Amino acid sequence: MKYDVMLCKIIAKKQLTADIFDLTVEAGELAKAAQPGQFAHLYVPGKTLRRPISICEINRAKETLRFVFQIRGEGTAWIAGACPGETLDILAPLGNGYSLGNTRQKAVFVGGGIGVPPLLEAAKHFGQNATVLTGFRNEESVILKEDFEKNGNRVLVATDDGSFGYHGLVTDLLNDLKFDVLFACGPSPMLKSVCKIAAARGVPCQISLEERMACGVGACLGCACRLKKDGREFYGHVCKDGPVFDSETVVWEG
Amino acid sequence: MKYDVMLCKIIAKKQLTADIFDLTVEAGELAKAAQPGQFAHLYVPGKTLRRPISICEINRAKETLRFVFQIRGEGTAWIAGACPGETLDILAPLGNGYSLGNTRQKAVFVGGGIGVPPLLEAAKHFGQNATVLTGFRNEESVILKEDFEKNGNRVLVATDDGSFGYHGLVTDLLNDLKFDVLFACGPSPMLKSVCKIAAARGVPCQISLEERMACGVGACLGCACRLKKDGREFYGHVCKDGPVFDSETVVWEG
Amino acid sequence: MADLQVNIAGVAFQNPIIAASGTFGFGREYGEFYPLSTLGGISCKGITLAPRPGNPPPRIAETPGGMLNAVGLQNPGVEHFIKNDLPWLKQQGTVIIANIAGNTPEDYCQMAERLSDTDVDMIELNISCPNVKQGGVQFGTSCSGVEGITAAVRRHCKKPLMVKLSPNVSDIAEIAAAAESAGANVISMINTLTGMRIDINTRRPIIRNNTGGLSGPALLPVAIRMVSQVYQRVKIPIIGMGGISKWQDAVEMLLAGASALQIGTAFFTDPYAPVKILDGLQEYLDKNHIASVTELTGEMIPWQP
Amino acid sequence: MADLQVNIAGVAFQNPIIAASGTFGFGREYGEFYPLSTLGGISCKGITLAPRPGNPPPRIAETPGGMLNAVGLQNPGVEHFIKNDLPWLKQQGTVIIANIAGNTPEDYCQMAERLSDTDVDMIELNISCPNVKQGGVQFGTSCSGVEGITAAVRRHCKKPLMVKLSPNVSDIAEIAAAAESAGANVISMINTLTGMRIDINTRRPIIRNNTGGLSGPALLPVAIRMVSQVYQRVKIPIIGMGGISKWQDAVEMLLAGASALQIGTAFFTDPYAPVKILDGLQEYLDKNHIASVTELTGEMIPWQP
Ligand SMILES: Cc1cc2nc3c(=O)[nH]c(=O)nc-3n(C[C@H](O)[C@H](O)[C@H](O)COP(=O)(O)OP(=O)(O)OC[C@H]3O[C@@H](n4cnc5c(N)ncnc54)[C@H](O)[C@@H]3O)c2cc1C
Ligand SMILES: Cc1cc2nc3c(=O)[nH]c(=O)nc-3n(C[C@H](O)[C@H](O)[C@H](O)COP(=O)(O)OP(=O)(O)OC[C@H]3O[C@@H](n4cnc5c(N)ncnc54)[C@H](O)[C@@H]3O)c2cc1C
Ligand SMILES: Cc1cc2nc3c(=O)[nH]c(=O)nc-3n(C[C@H](O)[C@H](O)[C@H](O)COP(=O)(O)O)c2cc1C
Ligand SMILES: Cc1cc2nc3c(=O)[nH]c(=O)nc-3n(C[C@H](O)[C@H](O)[C@H](O)COP(=O)(O)O)c2cc1C
Ligand code: FES
Ligand code: FES
Repeated sequence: MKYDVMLCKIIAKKQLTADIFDLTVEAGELAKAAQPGQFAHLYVPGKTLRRPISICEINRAKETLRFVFQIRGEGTAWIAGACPGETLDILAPLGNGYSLGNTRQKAVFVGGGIGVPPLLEAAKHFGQNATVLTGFRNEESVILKEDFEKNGNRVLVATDDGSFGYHGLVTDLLNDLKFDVLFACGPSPMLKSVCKIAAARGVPCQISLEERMACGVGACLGCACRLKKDGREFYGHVCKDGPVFDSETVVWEG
Repeated sequence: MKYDVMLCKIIAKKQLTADIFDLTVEAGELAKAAQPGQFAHLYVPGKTLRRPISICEINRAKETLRFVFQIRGEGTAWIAGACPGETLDILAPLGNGYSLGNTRQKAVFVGGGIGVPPLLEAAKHFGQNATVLTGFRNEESVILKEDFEKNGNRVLVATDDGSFGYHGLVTDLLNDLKFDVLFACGPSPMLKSVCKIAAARGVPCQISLEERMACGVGACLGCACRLKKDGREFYGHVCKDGPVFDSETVVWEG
Repeated sequence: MADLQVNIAGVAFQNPIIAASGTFGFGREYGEFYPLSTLGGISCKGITLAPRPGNPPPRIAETPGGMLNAVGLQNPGVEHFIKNDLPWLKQQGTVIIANIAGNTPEDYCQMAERLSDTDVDMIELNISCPNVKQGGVQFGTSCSGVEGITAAVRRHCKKPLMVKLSPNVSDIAEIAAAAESAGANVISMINTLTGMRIDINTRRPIIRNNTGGLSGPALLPVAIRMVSQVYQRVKIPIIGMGGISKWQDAVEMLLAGASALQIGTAFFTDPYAPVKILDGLQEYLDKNHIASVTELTGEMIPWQP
Repeated sequence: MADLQVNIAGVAFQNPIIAASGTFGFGREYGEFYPLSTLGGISCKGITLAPRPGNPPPRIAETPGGMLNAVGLQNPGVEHFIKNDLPWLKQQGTVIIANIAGNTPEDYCQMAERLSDTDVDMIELNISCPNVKQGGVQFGTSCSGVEGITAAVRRHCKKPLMVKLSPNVSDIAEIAAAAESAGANVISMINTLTGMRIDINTRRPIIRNNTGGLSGPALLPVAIRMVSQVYQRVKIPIIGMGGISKWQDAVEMLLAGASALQIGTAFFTDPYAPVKILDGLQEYLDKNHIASVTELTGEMIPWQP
């Protein structure tokens, strides 16, 4: 099995902030097949399109998947309203996740806002070798700090208003660090700046992208993103070629 | 208030047969304004059109309304899945119900299948003066017998296969009865035959009709039904002019 | 608080939310929920010269995200409207638009003339009804048809003249341009898209007329596209409709190029839809520091190729 | 058990459920869920003479009951298809339809000729893509356009030729008749209806191409109506599509006049949609003692006026 559809029972649910929710589901084979950085495509009753949500944590032994997501519209609001005991119709695991490589290397993870959850499972594998830099609007929106720490990761937090941790951009925190490899997920401006820093320092960097999706499996060519390879530019697809890409292959617009 | 929209809490739910459900909701002012034979228009999430369901029982003191309905498609299936404690978005009370007139007259109520529930509230007012004839496919689909009996009504049941009560058409049961007034609700062939009998006996007869509806209040002219008055035929509207009509005003097709 | 007033062809609407023709009757039924002055205006049920019985039932079918109707212009005729409905409507404190349909151009002209002597604020030329045998959409699917009837009615009409377009065409901008050049003051769009549903048990079309007009949310993206096309083509204002059910849809339709909006099918799902849309619109404008709803019209920023 | 086989223009399909072009790629992705022999056939992603990069993102937007897409015919070109995809596809035990699009009539003819020498079972002429600047729908919205290109391709095509119609027209029956008279063996319909959504925060169309094609359940009543109209006009078989997501929709489309069906957007909502539709169809036929699915085609009983 590469991926499949399954009705997954919700076994735990938590509200992390005003609009961010945390769900754990029983996912059987899907959980066993899942890799860090992959995503799931969640059915929402009455909606034509599924909603892509990154896999935040994988428990192969218990065969569970964890999702942390923000309410952005009707789809995510419906998912947030689902309760333990109910089932979600999930298509997973999809896409290519992070290539962890040698987990004894010094890794830095950079996450912005709702871009933080997709990093958790990957960072877990690096344990104490990982420094996790997370950026949020303010103290109220800080999430998953303890979760990363439980993995042995070192966590630094930046907030836009200085109400928690460093006052400023999360990417500023990269300045004082030494690392062999970078992993990032978050808003485009943040990713762009992470890629620039990685290029400047000659460090390999993997970033996770978002795009509007239909099929989620690579059939419809809906989720195009501009990529380059061997100097040639073309449209790849976030759901099949990504969502995680080597920073060098991504072409930024504008 | 003539009618209004209200979020009504479900306070009781029962399954009566394989596909018939019984819901009671708190309906405040709507319950106080309701008359026997009127209907409610129920919102179903994701559906453009509401679902018309007759009011089966009215409790003015407790301000509740009772609905008994059959699963016929996605809309009624959704309503059947709603649970006590949840709310339904209800537009009610709508249309013109039964004109009871003098409740000391001998009344006969004729109901077929899911046409039986709309008669319950009206029959209640006639107590022992009412004989209720109900027809069903078989024993398994017999509903509301005890409910009518609790009102003091005499109940005779007919089934198509003879598995309960009289073996044959419910309208056959009219032959041996004497009555001053007739009330009926059920499938068209049954109603047609009731009207014929009423005309032959010269007894006033009121019947409840169904038609596909949009607004439910008389604005869209969607729920047309052929009527006659003073020898002139025209399209009236089930939601506003009915759902209960004097049998003489109804024009049958074919 | 942002200003919700709009002025269209010299007619002042207290807000841009107008009831769409045929979904709101002559206002009495929905007047039970809220004062009709809540609305910017009411486009009355389509009227014809003589009373019309309408089509046999069923007239309604549900579809995914929408519905079909084939009411067939059941109405009591223009004289009955003027005598029995208009006086009451004019007391409700909202703009009254008469929606007219006919079998022949002469019918339209005669009605426009008759209504010009009354209190109606505006006349909406319904040349897009897909549910009648004669007239209706047959005038509305060719440029020459639209131009001919608009010009003819224009000569008999002393009120601001709105022409209502059908989406059942290849190039709606062309049709709108024809209406504009023939003297229309306003375009209203879109009427329903012809559709069909079949009962798989009886094998009969659910609608007795076989086909009906599709309305409701399903139609929204088509309506938005067409309003945007027409906005780029004509100078006269557009009243946009087709599937608006939430304030977000209303904002979208305004950005696409509408100066005001009509809502129809949304009443059936929720009679309070206009109230909720107005509240949402007001909040959106205030939050974004937009002083007047008129500042939204046509402010979509198209992507350059 | 009822027989689900259909034969269309001499091509035998083991069942009437075909994957719609552009929603199923070249089959590999959905082949992970079930053997592709589950399907009656596959209409492959639209191909062009030279590879095409497609449109910039976003290419997808959701709409009530449906979605918009403007993929813009991203594809690796006809030669790549023949070399890398066709051999694998032909081993999957299902009918393979090549869907072709071009900038010029010559493009179409050249591709038809090239594909005539391959193993494809059928060629589908896509003259209804609304998302490309040149070609596509421009050939599909006038009778003369459709007639011209169909006749030209017919001369170069040794395979059964299917012409795919656009719903963005006033009179689709006329267009279908033009295709038939020019030598089409099959009509497939409908392609997407042009629509637009606007992001009310950025004021940008959600789709980078500004407009996109509407597909999904919202489209169903329009597709049913159009198939019924075309069935009454032409003698060649129709492959019906547009919003089919349940077996009930499939039955409806067959009754309206389709001999086989394509499903597209339904894959996105539920990859197992074809399996469920086939199961439902089988059960419906068995329950109603209908020996063959072919007995449903066009068996709608229209109401007489
Ligand atoms: C690979 C991937 C992984 C993601 N992981 C997460 C995650 O872990 N946690 C989380 O909170 N969010 C995540 N997102 C974003 C999430 O998919 C959107 O927030 C969600 O689809 C919004 O749906 P809605 O119905 O609430 O919003 P609406 O705006 O109503 O959605 C309308 C349509 O737009 C699409 N859409 C809207 N925003 C986005 C977006 N940012 N990306 C893709 N499609 C969008 C929806 O899927 C839907 O089709 C991810 C997106 C992608 C592509
Ligand atoms: C005045 C009135 C009172 C009614 N009272 C009752 C009642 O007390 N108990 C009960 O079980 N049923 C009653 N019905 C029938 C009930 O409205 C339908 O069974 C229901 O609308 C079916 O909805 P659905 O989504 O399950 O079926 P679907 O077939 O999926 O519905 C599709 C569309 O058709 C409409 N529709 C389908 N069947 C009918 C019908 N028979 N009448 C009107 N519209 C229909 C639906 O409302 C919807 O718009 C009544 C109908 C009317 C008009
Ligand atoms: C039941 C019904 C009746 C209608 N009658 C008329 C009419 O008489 N005249 C007219 O111009 N449009 C009529 N329409 C079309 C609507 O005014 C409107 O153009 C269409 O429904 C699209 O808007 P909506 O999606 O908001 O309903 C009718 C629509 C419905 C649903
Ligand atoms: C993402 C996407 C891509 C499509 N690409 C093509 C294409 O390349 N060629 C074509 O003829 N039709 C294309 N179509 C149209 C479909 O084949 C089909 O006609 C349409 O989607 C309606 O059917 P549906 O509602 O079942 O999806 C595409 C549709 C979608 C949604
Ligand atoms: S969503 Fe279909 S290719 Fe990515
Ligand atoms: S449903 Fe609108 S008039 Fe009866």
